[in-house]
Amino acid sequence: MSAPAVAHRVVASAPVVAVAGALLLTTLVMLVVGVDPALAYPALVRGAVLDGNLEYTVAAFVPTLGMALAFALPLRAGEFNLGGDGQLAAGGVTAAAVALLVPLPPGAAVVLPLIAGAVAGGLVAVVAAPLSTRLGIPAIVSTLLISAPAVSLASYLVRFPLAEPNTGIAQTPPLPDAAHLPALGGSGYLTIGLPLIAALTALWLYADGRTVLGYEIRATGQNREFARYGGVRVGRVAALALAGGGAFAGLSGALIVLGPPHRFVDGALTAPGYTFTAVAAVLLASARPVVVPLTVALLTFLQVGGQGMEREAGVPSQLTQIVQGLIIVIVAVLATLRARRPR
Amino acid sequence: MYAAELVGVTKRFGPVLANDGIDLAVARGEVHAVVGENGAGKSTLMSILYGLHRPDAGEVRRDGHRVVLRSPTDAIRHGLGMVHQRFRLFPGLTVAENIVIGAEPVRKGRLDRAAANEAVAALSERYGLRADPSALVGGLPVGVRQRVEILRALYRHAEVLILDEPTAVLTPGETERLFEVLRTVAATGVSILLVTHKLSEVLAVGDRVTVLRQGRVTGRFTTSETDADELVNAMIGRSLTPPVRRRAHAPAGDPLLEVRDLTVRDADGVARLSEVSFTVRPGEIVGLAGVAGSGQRELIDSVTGLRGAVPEVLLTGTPVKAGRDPRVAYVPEDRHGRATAPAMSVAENVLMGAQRDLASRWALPRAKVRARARDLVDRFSISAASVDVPIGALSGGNAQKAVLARELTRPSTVVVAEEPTQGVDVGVRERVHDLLRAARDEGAAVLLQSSELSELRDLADRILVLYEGRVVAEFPGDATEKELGRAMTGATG
Amino acid sequence: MAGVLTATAPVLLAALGGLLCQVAGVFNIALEGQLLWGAFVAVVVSDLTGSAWTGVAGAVAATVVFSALLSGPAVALRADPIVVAVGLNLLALGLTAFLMRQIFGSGGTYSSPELAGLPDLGELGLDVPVLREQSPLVPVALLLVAVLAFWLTRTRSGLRLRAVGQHLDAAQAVGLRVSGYQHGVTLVAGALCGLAGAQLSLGNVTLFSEGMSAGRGWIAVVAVMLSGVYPGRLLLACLLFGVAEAFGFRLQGAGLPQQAADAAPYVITLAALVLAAVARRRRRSYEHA
Amino acid sequence: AETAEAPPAKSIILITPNPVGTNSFLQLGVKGAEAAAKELGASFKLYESKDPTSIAQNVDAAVRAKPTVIVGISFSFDDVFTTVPKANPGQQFLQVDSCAKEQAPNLACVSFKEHEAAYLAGVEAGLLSKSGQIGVVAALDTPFIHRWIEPFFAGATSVKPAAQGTPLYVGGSNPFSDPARAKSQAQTLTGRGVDLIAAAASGGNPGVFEAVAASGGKAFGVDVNQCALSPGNVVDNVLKHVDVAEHAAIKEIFDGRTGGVKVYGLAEGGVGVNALGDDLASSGCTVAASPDVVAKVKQTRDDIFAGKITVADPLQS
Ligand SMILES: Nc1ncnc2c1ncn2[C@@H]1O[C@H](COP(=O)(O)OP(=O)(O)OP(=O)(O)O)[C@@H](O)[C@H]1O
Ligand SMILES: Nc1ncnc2c1ncn2[C@@H]1O[C@H](COP(=O)(O)OP(=O)(O)OP(=O)(O)O)[C@@H](O)[C@H]1O
Ligand SMILES: [Mg+2]
Ligand SMILES: [Mg+2]
Repeated sequence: MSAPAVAHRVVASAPVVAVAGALLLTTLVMLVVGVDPALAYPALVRGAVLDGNLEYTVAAFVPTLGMALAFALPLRAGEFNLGGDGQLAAGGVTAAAVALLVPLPPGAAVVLPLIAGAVAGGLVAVVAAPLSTRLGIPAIVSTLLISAPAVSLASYLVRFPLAEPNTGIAQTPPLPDAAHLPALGGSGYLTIGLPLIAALTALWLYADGRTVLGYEIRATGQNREFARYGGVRVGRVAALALAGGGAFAGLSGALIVLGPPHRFVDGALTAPGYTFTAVAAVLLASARPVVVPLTVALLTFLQVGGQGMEREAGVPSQLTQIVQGLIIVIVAVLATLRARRPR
Repeated sequence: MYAAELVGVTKRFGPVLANDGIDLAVARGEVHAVVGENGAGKSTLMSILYGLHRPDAGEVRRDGHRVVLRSPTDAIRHGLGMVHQRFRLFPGLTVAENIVIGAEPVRKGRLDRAAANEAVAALSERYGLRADPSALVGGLPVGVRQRVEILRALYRHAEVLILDEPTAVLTPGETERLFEVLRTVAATGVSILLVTHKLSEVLAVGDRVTVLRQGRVTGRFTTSETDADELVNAMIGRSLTPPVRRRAHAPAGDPLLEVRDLTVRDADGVARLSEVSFTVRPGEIVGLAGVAGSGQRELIDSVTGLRGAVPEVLLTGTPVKAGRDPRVAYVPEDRHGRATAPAMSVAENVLMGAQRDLASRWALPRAKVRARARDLVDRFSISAASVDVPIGALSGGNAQKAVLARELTRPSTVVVAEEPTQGVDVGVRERVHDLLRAARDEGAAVLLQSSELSELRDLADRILVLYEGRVVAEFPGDATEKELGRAMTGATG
Repeated sequence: MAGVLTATAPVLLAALGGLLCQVAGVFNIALEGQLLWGAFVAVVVSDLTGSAWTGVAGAVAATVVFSALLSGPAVALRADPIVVAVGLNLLALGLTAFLMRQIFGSGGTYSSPELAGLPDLGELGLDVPVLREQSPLVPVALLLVAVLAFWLTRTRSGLRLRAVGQHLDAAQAVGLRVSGYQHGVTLVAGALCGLAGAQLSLGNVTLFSEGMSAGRGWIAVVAVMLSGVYPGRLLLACLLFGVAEAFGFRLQGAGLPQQAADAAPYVITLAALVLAAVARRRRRSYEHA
Repeated sequence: AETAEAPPAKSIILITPNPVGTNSFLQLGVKGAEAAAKELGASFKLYESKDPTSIAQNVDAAVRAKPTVIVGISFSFDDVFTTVPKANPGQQFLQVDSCAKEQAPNLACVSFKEHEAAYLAGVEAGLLSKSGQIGVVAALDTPFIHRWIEPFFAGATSVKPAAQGTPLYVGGSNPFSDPARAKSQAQTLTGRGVDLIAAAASGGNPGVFEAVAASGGKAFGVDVNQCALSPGNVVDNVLKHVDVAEHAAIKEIFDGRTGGVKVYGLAEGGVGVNALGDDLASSGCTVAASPDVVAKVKQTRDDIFAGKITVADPLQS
């Protein structure tokens, strides 16, 4: 292929078109409201990757990716898990409780709360499985309904039994040092959460494509009757997938809590909206699991960069939301146009 | 002048030339059959006539005038109607609503239910297509659903009615009734295009036949002047070898499948099966006949383990295991609903059931999965672009061969086949029958459920007739269709 | 009871929009954003013109326009409606807060003695006990439940709408303009969310506050998922939520923690759902077993 | 990291724990820092955070920008301001409304005794309530919010021992900006005979005012004078002069007086009620029409100064 042809390919390729389209519209919005794009864009990039901000972007990437797996894994089995917030909070508060209440030797002091958090998240999620397979209540409804009480419960626990005395907000006391996630390098915010979630993502991708369980999960998601007919125990597989998703959410909660500022602060897990960012990322990846980390990275980049844009270029936070909203819509549209083209 | 004509129609799907310069003309009041192998291009051609596909070349004419059909709406406006093989009905609407939709009677701005019901009642009366106008379609048997589709087309004043494999899902009785209807309808001047794989039907109801093969017309016949052999020759380029009823050895040994006094009740306590008992021995094919809904589904689900552990069902002497008993190979009737996951690849579809055997610990190497699939594709001569294409993209016959390939290569001793040749062409049908016979000859016990009596007679050593959940009769394999038909309607004696 | 109706009205109006979309097979989870947008425009227009009814009209019109941002990508271009809705909810949040600063000069809450709210029915001469203190949009919402039920079952367009939602291909095959219907309902849902927003910001209270939709659109989404395509059930679901919420307030007054009150509507709804499903299961026949 | 442009000679960066939005408290914080910047000829930047992680990120970004002072509002900064000032001894920090547990010498703190003002409002409520039933509608049940609740009830029972107090919390998905739900809560209270409600629901306060207006009761505002928001329906406000205190603290830091803790109570003029203000007549608050109540409030204040009354701080219990 000649060089111009290659260039043409690249320019016409979907991601480039998506980004270009999103940039164009965003620039238009900026111009309309009187923000100088020449200041805003560099600030966006700086806010996300330069000046030491990459640390935060990566730090935010970790729970978002965790939550993306929490949604993506059950989705492979055909179950919509929209209850990420509840699973996240349950995982976080459980991890905090274990770290605070159980005296543990170093090492176990980190590992056990993480496991406990994952288990708690899994338990919250798995409730939806029998409701779906036995009672026909779709997981998309039940997970959403279970989420709110789970968040309330976590909030109650940190407000009363686990609360730090004499402080203004509902939060647990700081967790013992032994329970702090080991930091990566000299960073204050990068912890072993990153390699852990990266490894788990790789594991999931591997399991999804190349293991018996992954195959059975996908078969269940593609055609439940087919899987049942084939001898797959679909009720169990669906429950497993939901539990696995919940465990990812719970683990994300635990990772947040065991990372700086090393405590459960009421509302801090749900306020950033990881759950729906993750849902959007997974849906953007449109059923191709390998793409999920990339779409998560894109949305995290936008969110963290947006804060930088706000700080440095004086772009108000509201505008940041507008821009993000537009970009998500545009990317969604371009994703379908791309999917349609080969036809 | 012809009621409808396709002139020089060509249609490509990527590399596949589905239709290649096809000419087809239907006269007024004629029943015109279209036959051909799976993938010959029949559905594509009909879809073009109904505005679902645009032809790459060629044109459509109605009453001699060229028409451009951009959508079914255009086709309907030009007096075309179509009954799809996979029904296009709204399960949550009533029969009448399904029929009048798109051209509803309205009074004072409101939907005129009464008028709709009346119109539908009148129409069913006129063509002898009985259906309760106020029943919800979702709960109706397939035969009735099909009538609803036909009524819909007639209600919209279709002058050319296209039916794509209408009999594939019907019982012999229903098929007979459908043919009567088609004759009645044709007598009123409506032209009928009938896509089918069953040559007996073509000869029974068609006036003329067009044969397609690999996207081209390979024969045009007047039915009164042709016979099955000639049609088969045009379809597959050779004659069928006459069925061999010869068996390797007579059934002997302990039964591999034994059902003792099986009664199955639904949640309301109504018995769907009552005291059913039978055995199938190694090297034996037992046929299962009966009108739809006589308990076949419950029986087969019990035998395969899909209804859970049923102590009354014994496989090689021990009760069937819950879930899916690995001792049973099972070819289900519902190709897209149960037998395959249409969006998954051919390789992953033929993997089902063998995934644990192929795995080393939990790992399921893709190379192994593909290699096994390629092997099956070769051995069962399945035509697929690659083992990585979704199985839903295969033609019906090839998908069916893939299902058989998967099931018959299981290490199982009992084979349950449910409508194994539904919707497949004569060539594939022959191949499927060969495979079932081969399984029998290797000592498997085969339970064959089919609504096609000729199929049962071709294959089975014994035929059990189910009626209202009971085995009401048992015949030898060479029983006449008349005998079987009588038993199926519950006539004793 | 009166309080329950007030709290239920905006949720119900938005949910009616969601239900229409569901009937036509469009999954609309942008209700939250549209509700917020409607609430904002209602206050802006009412403030500018001094008339609450112009505010309502403005909210309806503006939210229809906003909903085109959903119908365009999701219906015409077949983009994933969930992703688009996530984007739109974010957009509405940012846009209202941003425009608020542009128009009123400050963020936070805008209220003003001059801002015209919707009148009470009592003031309009309808002195019926429960309705006395409600805005006229409350009976409108209740009426719309009946209207919608009638429309869906008794009219031609209603029938076609249901058909589109039940089987897209079949609807196409009988010659229905599928995307036309889907566009239509998405825009009508926008109008209903506009009404819902106006009821929230000019009926329930008379002010606009950033993010004041506060999850009501999500509750509407849940209500829609609970009730399938039946407006009657939708009314019940929304009322159940309203009653459970009021019950939660009572619990708080009786000394239970706030978190219990927050959880109450969800727990009660889930319990109702499970009970209904268990009852249904008892009645279900063999078919799928 | 390099800086794109040289920072102005003097600059102030204010970091909030949440988006400022409808939060009148944070709005005051912004106002105070802006006023200080203007007076001192410094530049001003606002970083709004979303959650603990973004607080930390904003603090680090602020440290990189090297302003004269970095201001953090609220107890949400307790953790970061324990570590970051120690790590950056050359940088001045100011924490408003709370103080890090281990205070570095380069961290100054300003905190308030809002419970004293709430007590005074309670006195007014006790005197003005006809039913003897009073209430509070607060955004969320957090410990800090109780500084507005128990002292309010305590003030009321000090003048009317039979007074009954009920708190309700807005809660829900957006507790700080849900006027409709706040209104419902207030209606729940008025429905039980409560005639005076203290509003501590941030963006929800106007909803509380609407509810009391409809029921014939009255309400108290919070942080700033909210009497004009709903004329004739607001008795008085639990004022917290965050802006004034912050302004003063920033000025001191600019003048080189760094570190230390300043607690602003009634005596320091950091908190108060409009009844004690010189501009009471023009405040729009209905307490102006009850001179006897105003007199009692003044007397109570004097008693607090004199140590005759000690207002219990719920956070210290
Ligand atoms: N939408 C499509 N996209 C790509 N290929 C298609 C499409 N529709 C049909 N084909 C291909 O065109 C060829 C003709 O298919 P067609 O469905 O017309 O055959 P048919 O005669 O109806 O087969 P059958 O007897 O199985 O129903 C097949 O190879 C088929 O795979
Ligand atoms: N997107 C596609 N790509 C390739 N082949 C397709 C595609 N869509 C349909 N086909 C093939 O085209 C044919 C036409 O589909 P249609 O819905 O008419 O079913 P059919 O062939 O009549 O039914 P059956 O497969 O049950 O015999 C099928 O054989 C199907 O496998
Ligand atoms: Mg076909
Ligand atoms: Mg076919």
